[in-house]
Amino acid sequence: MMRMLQLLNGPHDLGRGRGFWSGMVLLAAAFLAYPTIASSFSATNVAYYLLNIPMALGLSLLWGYGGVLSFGQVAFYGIAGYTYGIVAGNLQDFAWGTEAGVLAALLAAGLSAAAFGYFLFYGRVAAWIVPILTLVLALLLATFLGLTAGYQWRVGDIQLGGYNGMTGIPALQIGGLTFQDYAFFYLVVAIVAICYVALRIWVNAHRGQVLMAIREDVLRTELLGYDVRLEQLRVFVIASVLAGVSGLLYVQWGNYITPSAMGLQQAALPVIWVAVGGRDSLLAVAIATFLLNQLTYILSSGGNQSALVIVGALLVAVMMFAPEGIIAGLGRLHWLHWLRARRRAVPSGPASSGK
Amino acid sequence: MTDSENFPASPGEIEPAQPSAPCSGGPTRRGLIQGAAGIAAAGVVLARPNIVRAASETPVKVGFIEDESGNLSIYGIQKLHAARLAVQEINDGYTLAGGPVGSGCLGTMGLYSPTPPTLTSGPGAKLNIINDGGTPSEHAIVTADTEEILIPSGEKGLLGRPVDLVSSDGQSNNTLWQQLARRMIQQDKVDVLVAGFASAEREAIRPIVDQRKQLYFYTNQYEGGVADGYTFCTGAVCEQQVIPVMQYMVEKFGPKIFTIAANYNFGQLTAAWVRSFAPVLKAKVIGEEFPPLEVSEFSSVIAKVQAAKPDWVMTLLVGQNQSNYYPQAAAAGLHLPMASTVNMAQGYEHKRFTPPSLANMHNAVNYMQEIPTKRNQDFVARFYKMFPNDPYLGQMAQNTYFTIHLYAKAVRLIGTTDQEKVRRTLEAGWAIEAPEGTVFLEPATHHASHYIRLAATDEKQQISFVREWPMIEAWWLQRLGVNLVRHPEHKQYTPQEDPFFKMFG
Amino acid sequence: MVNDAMVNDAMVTGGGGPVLKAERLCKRFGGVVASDQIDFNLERGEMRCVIGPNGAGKSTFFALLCGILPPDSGRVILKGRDVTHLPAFRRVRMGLGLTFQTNRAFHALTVAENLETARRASASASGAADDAHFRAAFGAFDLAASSHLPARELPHHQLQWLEICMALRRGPDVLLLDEPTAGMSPGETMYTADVLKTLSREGLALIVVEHDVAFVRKVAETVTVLHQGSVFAEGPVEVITQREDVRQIYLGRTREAAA
Amino acid sequence: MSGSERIPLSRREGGSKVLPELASILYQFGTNAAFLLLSALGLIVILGMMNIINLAHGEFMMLGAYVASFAVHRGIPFPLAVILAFFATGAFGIVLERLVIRRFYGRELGALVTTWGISLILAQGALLLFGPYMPPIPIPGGAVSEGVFSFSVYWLILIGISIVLVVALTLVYRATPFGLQARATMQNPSIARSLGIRTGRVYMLTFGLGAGLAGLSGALLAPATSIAPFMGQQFVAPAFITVVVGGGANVIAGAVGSSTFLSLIETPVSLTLGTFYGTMALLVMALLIIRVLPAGISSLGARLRPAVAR
Repeated sequence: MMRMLQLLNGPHDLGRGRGFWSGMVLLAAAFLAYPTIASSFSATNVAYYLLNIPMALGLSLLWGYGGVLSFGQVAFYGIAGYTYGIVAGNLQDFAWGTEAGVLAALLAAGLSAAAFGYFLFYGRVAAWIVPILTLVLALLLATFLGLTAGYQWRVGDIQLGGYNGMTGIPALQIGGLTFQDYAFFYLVVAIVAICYVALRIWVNAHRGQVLMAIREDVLRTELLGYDVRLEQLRVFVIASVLAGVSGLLYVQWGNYITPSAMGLQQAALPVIWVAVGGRDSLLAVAIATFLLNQLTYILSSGGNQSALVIVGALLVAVMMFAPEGIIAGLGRLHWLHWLRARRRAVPSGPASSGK
Repeated sequence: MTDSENFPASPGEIEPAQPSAPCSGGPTRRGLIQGAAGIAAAGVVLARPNIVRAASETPVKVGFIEDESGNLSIYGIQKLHAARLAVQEINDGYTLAGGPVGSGCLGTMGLYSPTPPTLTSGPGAKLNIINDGGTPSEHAIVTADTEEILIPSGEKGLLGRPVDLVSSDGQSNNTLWQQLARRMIQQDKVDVLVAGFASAEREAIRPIVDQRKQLYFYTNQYEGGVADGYTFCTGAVCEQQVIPVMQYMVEKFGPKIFTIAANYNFGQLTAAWVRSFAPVLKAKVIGEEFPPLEVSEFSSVIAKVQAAKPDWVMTLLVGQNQSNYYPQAAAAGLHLPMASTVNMAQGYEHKRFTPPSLANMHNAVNYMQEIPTKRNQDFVARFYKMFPNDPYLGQMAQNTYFTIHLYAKAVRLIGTTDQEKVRRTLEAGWAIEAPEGTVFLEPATHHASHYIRLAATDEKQQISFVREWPMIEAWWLQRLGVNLVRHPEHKQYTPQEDPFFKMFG
Repeated sequence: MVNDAMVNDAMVTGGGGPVLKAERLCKRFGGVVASDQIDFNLERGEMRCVIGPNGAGKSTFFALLCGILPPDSGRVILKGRDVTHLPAFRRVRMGLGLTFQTNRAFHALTVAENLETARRASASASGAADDAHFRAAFGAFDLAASSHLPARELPHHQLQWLEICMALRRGPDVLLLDEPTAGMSPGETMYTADVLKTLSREGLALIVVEHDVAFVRKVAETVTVLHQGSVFAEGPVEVITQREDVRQIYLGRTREAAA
Repeated sequence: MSGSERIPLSRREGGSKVLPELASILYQFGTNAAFLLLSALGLIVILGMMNIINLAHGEFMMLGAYVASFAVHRGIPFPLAVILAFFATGAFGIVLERLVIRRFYGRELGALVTTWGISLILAQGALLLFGPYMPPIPIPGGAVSEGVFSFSVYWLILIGISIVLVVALTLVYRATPFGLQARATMQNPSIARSLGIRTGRVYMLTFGLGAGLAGLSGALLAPATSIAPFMGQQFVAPAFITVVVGGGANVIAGAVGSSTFLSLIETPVSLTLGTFYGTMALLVMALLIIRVLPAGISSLGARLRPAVAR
């Protein structure tokens, strides 16, 4: 337990120490208290800004910590969403039907990622081919699902629905509780918190170090005796299951999914959130995902057509001037003092005494 | 804000409004609706006399979502502008002629008849697939002959309140559509929602509409089949467009049909209509091609058409990429007669494409700005006075325009914006004098009958209307036994659920 | 896991003979022959230097031994087992340790984390005896004090030392070092040589690919000279460094490069 | 300029039925290959010479089409408009390279993400500036017929143009001083720099050439497509598939090979099973090639700088 807490407080993300974690607890409390002052509409909207965070965290793990860029995380988002729709839709009249849907969706996302990742990583393709191929996978899936308009495309009682998408996807039910409105909001907050804490422990634990070792130097890591292919496949599957979690939450939110959830523009968004936040900081990515989702919604619901231009410009500017990300950059500024103070406390010797 | 000078006579003082001329110029269905106008059918329709109240601060909110940017914006902006025009006219004190057609008949029928009532036939009538077209026959309706369709409503605004158009841009993004629909319903608390271009957008927001019991109008032409108690579809559907155009094409060019349809819901379903009704018209579909929406290079499709040697081609192509088919086919020397239900009336391809890409194209439309009637020319003039730089005024824009007027009429009649009551009022069955002609809203199916015209292009892509059907019902849902008044449901039927279509695969 | 178990068996059974052996290794890139029929034997506890002018094929040979490149023909035998078709990480797990010419410790990780990463590379744990090499080097290089610093903050020579320690962390039987003293001051170079010699005396087999003749003289007993992809000469260090033909290819090339 | 006249290719009445069928298949094969090649050309130059994966490639093609549409509707003849599109897009590419791209040499993934951002800006920006569509360009040339089939003269010309472009590119890189400098820079930038080659300038011109070629292709394909802000998207997938399958040490030969190969797959599948399966075959084939022929990919990958991770 203490070890877990130590890892949680580990160095491979922004923020450490008592002050930081008190802040995080306050933030969580603020989210928990939010529905008491907000309408169910606002809560649902905020839930939407939050529900993409697991996918973004997964991409941060994959790209920021592991050095493998994927443009196709939305493919696994979609796979999970569709699988849940099919399984939960067919079983919704049975006890544990929607839970079976959740399980099936996460399994589908994980297994498909494992199969696809096997080709990518065991084929040892060049680094730049991974994003292109994952993008092709997403577009292929979107195209395929777009063609399932016909009546023959049904699984049990559920119609895949082609471009119009799959409608009437049931909300998650546990016992007598249906996760809608406020209950759904709490579900999302809880899942986001769990994902963040778990991933923060993970990146500070041994596997996380190996991941960063691979990002720094694939060959060096391999020549320490690590099977880099396996490590990359593992993190790809984790990231894809996290994308699946977001996909699951998304279909609960809208009771609906279409192939465009895997389209070209949707595929761009996770990369933008992660890059703008700062890809090697989970916290920065989570904050950026929340803020950028909100920004996009505010811009576009105000009838502003330049949302895409603004988001695109933001991405280019970040890549040019702050490649480590805006929020991570700001965060590091703030923590710099603290770090320096800490370093002074460490006995400094070897640098000078080495001969 | 436009000036009101371009409108017919300004209404002097505001009088206590009558239910604006119920049935004035409305239809009379022989044997069914005679004199119905006078009968205030109880309970439902005229429960409260209409009273003009003191001007209230709170406006009547018309929620409106369309794609003003992204791929579909060439349609969305037309629709937005038409909605603005309608709201402007309502606020200036005007309304379209029309009223409840059968307060004593259809609405009541909907409530009490075991079988769905229709406008053309009473209970138990036979499936009447095609109106003969041309002149109104014994069985056709008597349409209004008035050309002055914009008449004073007796008040500025609606129930003494101004009408506000709350509009948002869906940006062709389904998730944003859902967010916006929720915002309109839960936060803005709109009194009515008018929204949706692509079927995917409609299907994205319909669950939200149903959950919140929101009165919702979908004004687009579409593949048909939506049977939803809270949704009214005022655009034309397959049976109103596909069969008339097929009938004309088979008579004029021959029985061998080649279908090229976009490989998605609309294309697949419409192609099923073509395939299934060809035998009824003694024709045959000799080839079908379903290019995906992403495809923009059509040489193999063109080669297949050439090899099959059809008499004419049914093109059900959708979107930017697929519109490339026309110039490519023309360049490849494929000059077969073409029929469609999607082109020209919405995306004004006949104006955008260089001739002769779209020469010899035929489409059964319920509206195009070229319709040469006086009532339409007046409408077009009003529209371009307000939006002088707009490129086209199309079918969906007209549907949006009369739909908002229709809603206002129903509210004025029932005297409240209470959505449940307005919905019940609309289920009385309404006629409205739209720019296209008289349109009937059918209670049982929540769909509209339309005045259908066959538009054909010449070598220079000029439009002429070569045949017309003054009233075609949306009869397919009736055939399936849908009666939303008695049995509200919330689904979309597909042709596969109809045994008739199953015969043709 | 199954593979690891098999590997362990191989380690047990593979006593006797040379610890690392290359047989007729060939590798060509397009028209260039980088390795030409190289035969090579390394005994347990031996310290071998591989020298040669630029372009002699030292790096290719190194890459063939550790499995970064697959050979066109020939075999690599590690502790009696044919590892020619095993990927690099499996050879490492069998007891091969190595460092690179350019420094490649993980700069974002701390010294402790670097070593931890190296230690936990696979489930097959190493014996306590092997751990002795690491502890000896770790002590000699005095890295304990900087455990909590990120590697990027270490001075250059300490980074080199850290890498050697990482390579030793899992207790390899053979250590391959590619120019371990590149960029070090003469004092640092000699200190490194001393430490390596100590390790060799304690039973570790070492191959050092080097340039620096002073360093080679100090550490090596046997020297292998590569030239144009093949073994040009091999023998005791005093003999080889005196041979005229060796000096010629070496110095000749050096003069060329300097020109 | 009118597409209505039909010139019979063969005067034989009721001649063999095989010849027109064959001509039709060849024509489709040619148009498919030309489409793939034109889509990929600019991308391939930039990727092959600079290791920059340009995701704004489709939008460069859109720019070319826009320039051509502007020009044609101001009375400039179409061939001149195409050349104008080449130079205008090329100039835009050079500006972009100076302002943005040059910061990303050696950071492939950074360039990938940045060019994606640029593509969003260009597409939506074009929508905001010029509205949802541009006036179309009429397809030049008429049609020739053979049996029941007739073929667009313009597409026949396009097939010819793509061959000419490939030959011209090869000549530029084999036989001009710029080509020599470019190849030297591509192989080893630091040595090239030490030999006095201004590698920055070479990169700038290469990016300009790639952008210009994209614009040229966009303008050439403009008459056959509708000219709209998001038109670039339709070229992205085919272009990247062509590039990924192409690979090989010689980028131009790779592109020619892969576009030929892919259209060999696509054409028969489209003809027998339908356009949908043609497109699917293209995508599946690309995935299979990548897995089954790791040599193709690795030879492509080996030329990239060893920075595997970033």
